[in-house]
Amino acid sequence: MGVRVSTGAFDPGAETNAFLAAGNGAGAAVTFTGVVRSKPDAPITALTLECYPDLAINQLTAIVAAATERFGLLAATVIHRYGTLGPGEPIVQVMTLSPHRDAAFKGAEFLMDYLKTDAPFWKQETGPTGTHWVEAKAEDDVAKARWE
Amino acid sequence: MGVRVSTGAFDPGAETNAFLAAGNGAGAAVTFTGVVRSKPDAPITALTLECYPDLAINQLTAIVAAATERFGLLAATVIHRYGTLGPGEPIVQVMTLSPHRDAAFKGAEFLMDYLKTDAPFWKQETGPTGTHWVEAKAEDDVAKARWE
Amino acid sequence: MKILYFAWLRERLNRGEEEVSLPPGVATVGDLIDWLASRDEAAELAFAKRSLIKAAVDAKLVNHSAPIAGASVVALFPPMTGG
Amino acid sequence: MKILYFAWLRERLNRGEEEVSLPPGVATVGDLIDWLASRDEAAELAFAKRSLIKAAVDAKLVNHSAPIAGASVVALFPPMTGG
Repeated sequence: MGVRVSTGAFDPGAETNAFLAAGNGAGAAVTFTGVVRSKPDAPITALTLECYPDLAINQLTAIVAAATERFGLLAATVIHRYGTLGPGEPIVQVMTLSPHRDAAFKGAEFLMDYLKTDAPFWKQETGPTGTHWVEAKAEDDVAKARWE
Repeated sequence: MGVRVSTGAFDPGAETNAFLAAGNGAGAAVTFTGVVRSKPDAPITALTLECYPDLAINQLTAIVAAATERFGLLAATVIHRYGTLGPGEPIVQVMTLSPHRDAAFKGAEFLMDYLKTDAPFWKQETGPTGTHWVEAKAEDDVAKARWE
Repeated sequence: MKILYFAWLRERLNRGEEEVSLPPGVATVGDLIDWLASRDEAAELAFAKRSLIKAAVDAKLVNHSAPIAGASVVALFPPMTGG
Repeated sequence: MKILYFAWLRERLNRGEEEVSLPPGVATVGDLIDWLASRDEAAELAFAKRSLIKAAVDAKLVNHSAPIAGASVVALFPPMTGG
């Protein structure tokens, strides 16, 4: 179980391999990686994430503990970057390990759904027309609510 | 979109990184990795997978096409090993890429559920008490049925 | 026509493949299984639970009612346990 | 007491943090927001939609009715958009 919040870049594949190496004996691992998206119709030149690290660590630790208990995970890790990132750069990675695939999938979805609404990061997109704060999405509240 | 069936080992993290690199511009990637499980109460010394490669390629290609269309995936890849593997070795990896996390998760789960019952691999476990064929699980049929 | 066997079906029949010349009246996968099972006691035993036998004709998954006329390869095997 | 501001709340208030001495009667997060909003027009505008203001007391997420007596750090911010 681990939580990392940092301005430094991370290597998604290396993180998955390290996570798998620590979990010898488990059957199913799920990795979710979120990268800076750039749509042809709405190109993004940069994504800046603001963070309140003390609260982020507390919130992510609580979310990881909740997922671990609820789905009987053998391990769960959340890595979240902040600072300014370019298109295609990894922002967030969630990894879960379980004897069975269903729990690994559900655990990773749960982590992502909670993280979207409950972890203190704020996204600001920069494109050709300027910079704006990304608004919180109602669908993210809906996604979280299905676990309650 | 890709399907690979091989006796050669694969590197889970390197595969994820290659998959991510090809998908620049997408937001959400899910990787599922299945590894040879060894439980303390039922240790496995080896897992041997038998395969019918011609049919495996056809079936996996059809499953990947179905997932891609159904969930609007931007990319999906299945890698499946056969031959004899040791505990902790990766057997299977499924990767999906989508603009949104929900489709990436659902696509990966769909691929795994279909692959479990519809791809021509047969598992044989070797432990301290000998070698036996793994029986098909009713729960795998149930998992597949939820998509129908 | 070439017949392939996999997993415990291969073991119980003690062969991974064989060439067969079909007798008249063997039109479907089901007919083929009936005929193969009739050849000796080991085969009768191996094919005893018909519902456990899955089939592919020329590397396409089919059910027991599928025709086999003109097929090059028919594969017979137990339920799949991949992933 | 130290107050932290994040994202557009920080921008609209034109500060990331400040030290405040609370007047009597400011007991909860909600009271604090009311008092901060009353100090000038920019603050009144920034805090206009109370339901958009989230809070943490000493790095624990709380709601507006939470007490702030004895807290070292209160953080105020818009809805979170991580992940």
